[in-house]
Amino acid sequence: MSKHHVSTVINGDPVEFLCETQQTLLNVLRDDLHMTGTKEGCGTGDCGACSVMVDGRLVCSCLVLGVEANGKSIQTIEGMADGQQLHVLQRKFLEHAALQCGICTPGFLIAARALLERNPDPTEEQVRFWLAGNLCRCTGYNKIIEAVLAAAREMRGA
Amino acid sequence: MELDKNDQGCEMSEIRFETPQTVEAASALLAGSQGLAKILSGGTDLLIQMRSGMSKPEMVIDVKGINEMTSVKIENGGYRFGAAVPCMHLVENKAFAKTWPGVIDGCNWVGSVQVRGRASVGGNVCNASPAADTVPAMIAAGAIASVVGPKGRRDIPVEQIAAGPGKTTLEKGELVTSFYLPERAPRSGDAYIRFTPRSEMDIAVVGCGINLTLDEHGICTHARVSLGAVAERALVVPEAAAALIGTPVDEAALTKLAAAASAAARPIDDKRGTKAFRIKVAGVLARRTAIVALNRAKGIN
Amino acid sequence: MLTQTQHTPKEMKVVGTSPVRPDGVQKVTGIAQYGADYSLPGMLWSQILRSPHAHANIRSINTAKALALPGVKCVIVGADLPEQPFDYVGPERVAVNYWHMTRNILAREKVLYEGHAVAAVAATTRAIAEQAIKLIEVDYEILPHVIDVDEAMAPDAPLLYADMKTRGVEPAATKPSNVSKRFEFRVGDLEAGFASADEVVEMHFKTAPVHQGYIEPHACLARYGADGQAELWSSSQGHFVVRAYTAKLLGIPLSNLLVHPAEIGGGFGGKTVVYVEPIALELSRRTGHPVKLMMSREDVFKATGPTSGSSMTVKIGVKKDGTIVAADGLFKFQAGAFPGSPVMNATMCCFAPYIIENTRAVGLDVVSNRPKSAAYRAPGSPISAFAVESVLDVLASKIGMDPLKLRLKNAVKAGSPTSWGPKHSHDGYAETIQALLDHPEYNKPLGKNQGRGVASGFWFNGGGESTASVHINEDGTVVIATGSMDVGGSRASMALMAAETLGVPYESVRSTVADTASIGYNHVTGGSRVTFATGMVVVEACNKIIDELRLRAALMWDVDVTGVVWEDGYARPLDSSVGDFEPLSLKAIAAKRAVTGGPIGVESSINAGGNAPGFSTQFCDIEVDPDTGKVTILRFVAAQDVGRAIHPKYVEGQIEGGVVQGIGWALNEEYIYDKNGRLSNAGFLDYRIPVASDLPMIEAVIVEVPNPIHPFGVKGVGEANIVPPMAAMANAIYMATGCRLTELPMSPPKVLAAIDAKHGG
Amino acid sequence: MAAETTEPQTVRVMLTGGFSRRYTNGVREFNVPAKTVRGVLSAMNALYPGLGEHLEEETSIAIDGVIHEVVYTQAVPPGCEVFFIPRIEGG
Repeated sequence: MSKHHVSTVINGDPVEFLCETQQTLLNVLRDDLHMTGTKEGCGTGDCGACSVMVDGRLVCSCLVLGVEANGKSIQTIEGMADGQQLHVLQRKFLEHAALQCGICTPGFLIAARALLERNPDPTEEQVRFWLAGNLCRCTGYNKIIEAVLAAAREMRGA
Repeated sequence: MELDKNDQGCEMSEIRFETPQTVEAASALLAGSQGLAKILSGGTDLLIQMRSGMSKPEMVIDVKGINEMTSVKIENGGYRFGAAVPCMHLVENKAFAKTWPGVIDGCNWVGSVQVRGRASVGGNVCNASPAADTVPAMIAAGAIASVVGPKGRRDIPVEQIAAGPGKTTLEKGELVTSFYLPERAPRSGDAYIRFTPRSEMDIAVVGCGINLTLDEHGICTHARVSLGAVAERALVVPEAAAALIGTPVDEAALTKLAAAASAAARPIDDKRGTKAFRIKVAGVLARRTAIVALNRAKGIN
Repeated sequence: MLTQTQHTPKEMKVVGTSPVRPDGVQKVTGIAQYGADYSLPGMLWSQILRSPHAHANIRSINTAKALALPGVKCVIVGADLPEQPFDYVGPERVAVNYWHMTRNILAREKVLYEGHAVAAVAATTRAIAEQAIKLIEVDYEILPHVIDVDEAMAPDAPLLYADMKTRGVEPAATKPSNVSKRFEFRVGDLEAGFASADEVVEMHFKTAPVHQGYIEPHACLARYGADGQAELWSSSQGHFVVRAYTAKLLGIPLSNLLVHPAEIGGGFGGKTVVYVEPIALELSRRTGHPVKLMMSREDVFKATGPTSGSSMTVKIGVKKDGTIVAADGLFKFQAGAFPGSPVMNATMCCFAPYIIENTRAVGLDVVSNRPKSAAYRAPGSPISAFAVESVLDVLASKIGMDPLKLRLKNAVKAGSPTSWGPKHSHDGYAETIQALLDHPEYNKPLGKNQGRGVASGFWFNGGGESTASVHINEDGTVVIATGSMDVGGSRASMALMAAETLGVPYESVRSTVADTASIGYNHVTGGSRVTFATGMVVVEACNKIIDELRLRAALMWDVDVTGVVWEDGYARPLDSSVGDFEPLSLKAIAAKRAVTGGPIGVESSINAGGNAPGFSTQFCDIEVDPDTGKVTILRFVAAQDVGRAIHPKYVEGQIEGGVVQGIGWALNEEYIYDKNGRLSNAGFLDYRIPVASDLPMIEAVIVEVPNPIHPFGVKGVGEANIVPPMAAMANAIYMATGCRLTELPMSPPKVLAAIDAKHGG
Repeated sequence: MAAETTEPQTVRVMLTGGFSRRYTNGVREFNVPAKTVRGVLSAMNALYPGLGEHLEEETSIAIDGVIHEVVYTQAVPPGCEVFFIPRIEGG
């Protein structure tokens, strides 16, 4: 079957791939581009494990078609650290023990960064509601919320 | 959503993907399609239906390249916004959010932040779920949908689009391109409240949208009340509106409103709530929604 | 916080600190590889065809059309796996019957629940595999089905197994039924006990089955070579157990199967069994290609273990002074489609926190047309505790006693009797109650529609088989390896205990999880056993290596080994009589390893005993919306005796996570079946686990009453915390509304109905 | 087990109701001479041939209340209570 030729930019690098119409961006990232840092927890947009940024907008990559990525700029967990320099959120997640199994962590980090870019000084309630689309079954969320608030403080230089 | 009885082969046959640049081109593609053709705006319902096999389109039409469908603009003092505008764009449009806070309430309850970054009011309306969060607010606001089809363009009130779960009144080749919200009268306020077991990430068990206008004495001169998830599609409830009009939206009016809302509800038992629960909560929410709308009309927040 | 440990904290240099976990950076950068993240060249994709029916005979399966589809390499059905003998083997709580297990993995004569696997395909692409399963034609003879546990016990109930006779009843059962097994534990004289009571309360309860809800669906990659050597990359709570089950089910010698521990995306008990591994490996054996098999979220809900739903009756009698004099419980648990619910644990845990002279606990293991239950965090205990802790709350109000004080009055301590026989050998429960009585918020007044509830819970914790190795690298740094999957930071706690024992910094110890060919057997990461049992063997291995290091130092100094001691990471002379030697660091000794005998390393294995139980006592403040029945949690405080917190932040994390799972269980989580026995909420949208915005910060209170048998006093932390929340919430809802809810989940429609019934309308 | 050749002191062995109904016709208490778990199992097996296997496979033991896995070399102090209970598996 003939496939769509898609030209996109992922974590700043130009990337081209072929995909069928029904292939999701998540499938393309994981199966074809071998970028497995983006996780699949449900495939229906209910868990947030597959969160990525598309043209600066936080989305579930399981609810985006691969072909829609054409001409777009995509950011995934693989592009979050600057070389060996972890993003503040990544560091705070480690310091606060904000992950247990870690499967939800890439999605939480991408979503939390999107929040702090819009709102550098969120309240605990704002963090909880922004992250409501990211499920974590291990932590009860305490330490994730603490880590995000701590990262916000550090990024504000507060 | 017609369930395709004959599974064999359809997965393997390729699905056409089109990106028309005008509403007329999109309509022509819909009109010319042999099998099922689906409009893709946010895709937050369509992709799930395709994954589950509930929807097997032979063509997917991505309308996000069409300016009318993705823009928000002022038109004769009112707002016109594209059917494919993501909910988050409206939420982040401060002027719009200030004018139509109830519509924004609805947008803010659609899925998660991730889902709202894609999901559109047009998709929410045309997916025709009885529980769609933006619909009662849009109905209460008196939103008019602009529909383009083979016979040209027509305007219809939002409440006339859904026919029942997953079914619309749109004809072959028609698509909703934009919505118009009329100029706001002074001392007007709207609100949408829904009930869900969780605080987020849920489908409305009951939803209520109310839009009202007060005169300079604080008497309600205009009201529209809409209920979601209590019937096969979102309801307009004139009796509930009548309970408010001519009153200062006081306790007596709110009690009448609640009774009228509960009386209008004709829900079913399903996995998300019981009939009895929905009927009672419809009244409870109507009362709570009216109070928020009233405060917004009075400029109290 | 109470702390009474055999080491005073200042003796500890690294144990009790919370450093960054060794595997942390990989997990925040997306590098860590979970079950679905592995691929191999030439890999095939697999898909499973699942039953649309709750109960049906399989007349025939025609795979011809699927096999004819280009790209399809293989299709297997149940009969393509080796038949297994019908025999219950192993301890009765988890008696494994491979005849059942192979049929749960791929159905044979019958399908027993919607989602039951019927056939599996291997194809060159995911899309072709998905298409191929639709081409498999199965001829079903649909049978009447039964979902509810009480209905499954009705005389006219459809039978899942025509020949199943209840085990554990006397006289032996003559007629077949859906009741697989009966358990009973009793002590004393019930009648006399109840006769001596001033207040007796008997209540009936029902709980819904709930899923472990791990975010990572089951997934594996399998490779079977022409030489019979096979490899699995699999996400599980125990790769040795995956090896054991898979090898047995496929008839492979253990030495031919190497299982790599993929990172695990949550398990909570649900990943102690196999579903996909034998299928993927059999497909690989038949095709000669690596095969990848991943479940969808819908598959996870429909075909993997939730824990049991239940129907329970509990009767307890107390004296006016609060003394519990008798307790009787009947616990009927859904096993799912195959025998093996955790009801035995439920009967043993339910009265365990209390000194009661006269008790009886009867458990029934009942099959019905739903997925086979699997272990879930303190399996069984939270279910029976919901009933017992609710009844105690009613009794406390009847005699006008504070519910914590009632529990304190009857709390077990070392030497107290148990309902199953031996005496308790540890304190710790009373300390958790006292921690809450001392909590500043416990006596704070509440507002309108608000309530406060308390409850306690017991879990045995675990010991068992573990292996660890320790190697001193050439530069004097340390590598430790265990075979215990790291589900929540155990690499860090193992490194902490090793560093403390060796007297070296945490940073100089590399802590790893080794595959089944690189380390000795480790039992699953479950039962709250790893920090206790695997920690114990890590310490033992470190002590052995210290002896070896002393030996090497003695050789370097040319003195007798008795003259060498190990202190703070250095070999030192015992005293001046030995000689005047500069202390030798690991680095210095490692530098001389060759001339002193070669590489320095040891492996230790144990079957750890002396595990001590975990107790948790919790209180929550909630507010009920009287018009909608919605419950909002205002505060949740959870005290747990962990013995000793090795990595306090991960200990807190276990408590916080367990409580929140309990909150989901209490308020919203349930399986909703339609009239055809099909699950109608098989996804995270309608199977409602708590989201961040539903919750306040959970307050974990770590209580430390050390276990003297563990070198650092560890008891365990993973499970006891999920036992109390359901009853604590029900008790709080009662205080807020005056309505006693006896069915889980306590969802808004149920709460509102109760409120309306109370107010007549 | 050279230790077993010298006459050891006795320990009190207890079974749960379930095990005693299944394997010992309801008898729940025994006094047997043993210094280790191996000795206990041998003594019980001598009383009820085959019982040793069942106990090894199905139980954990509480020695004066402290729960242990069944391990032959585990010492049983003179006069202690050795209680065979069903083995637990967690999540």
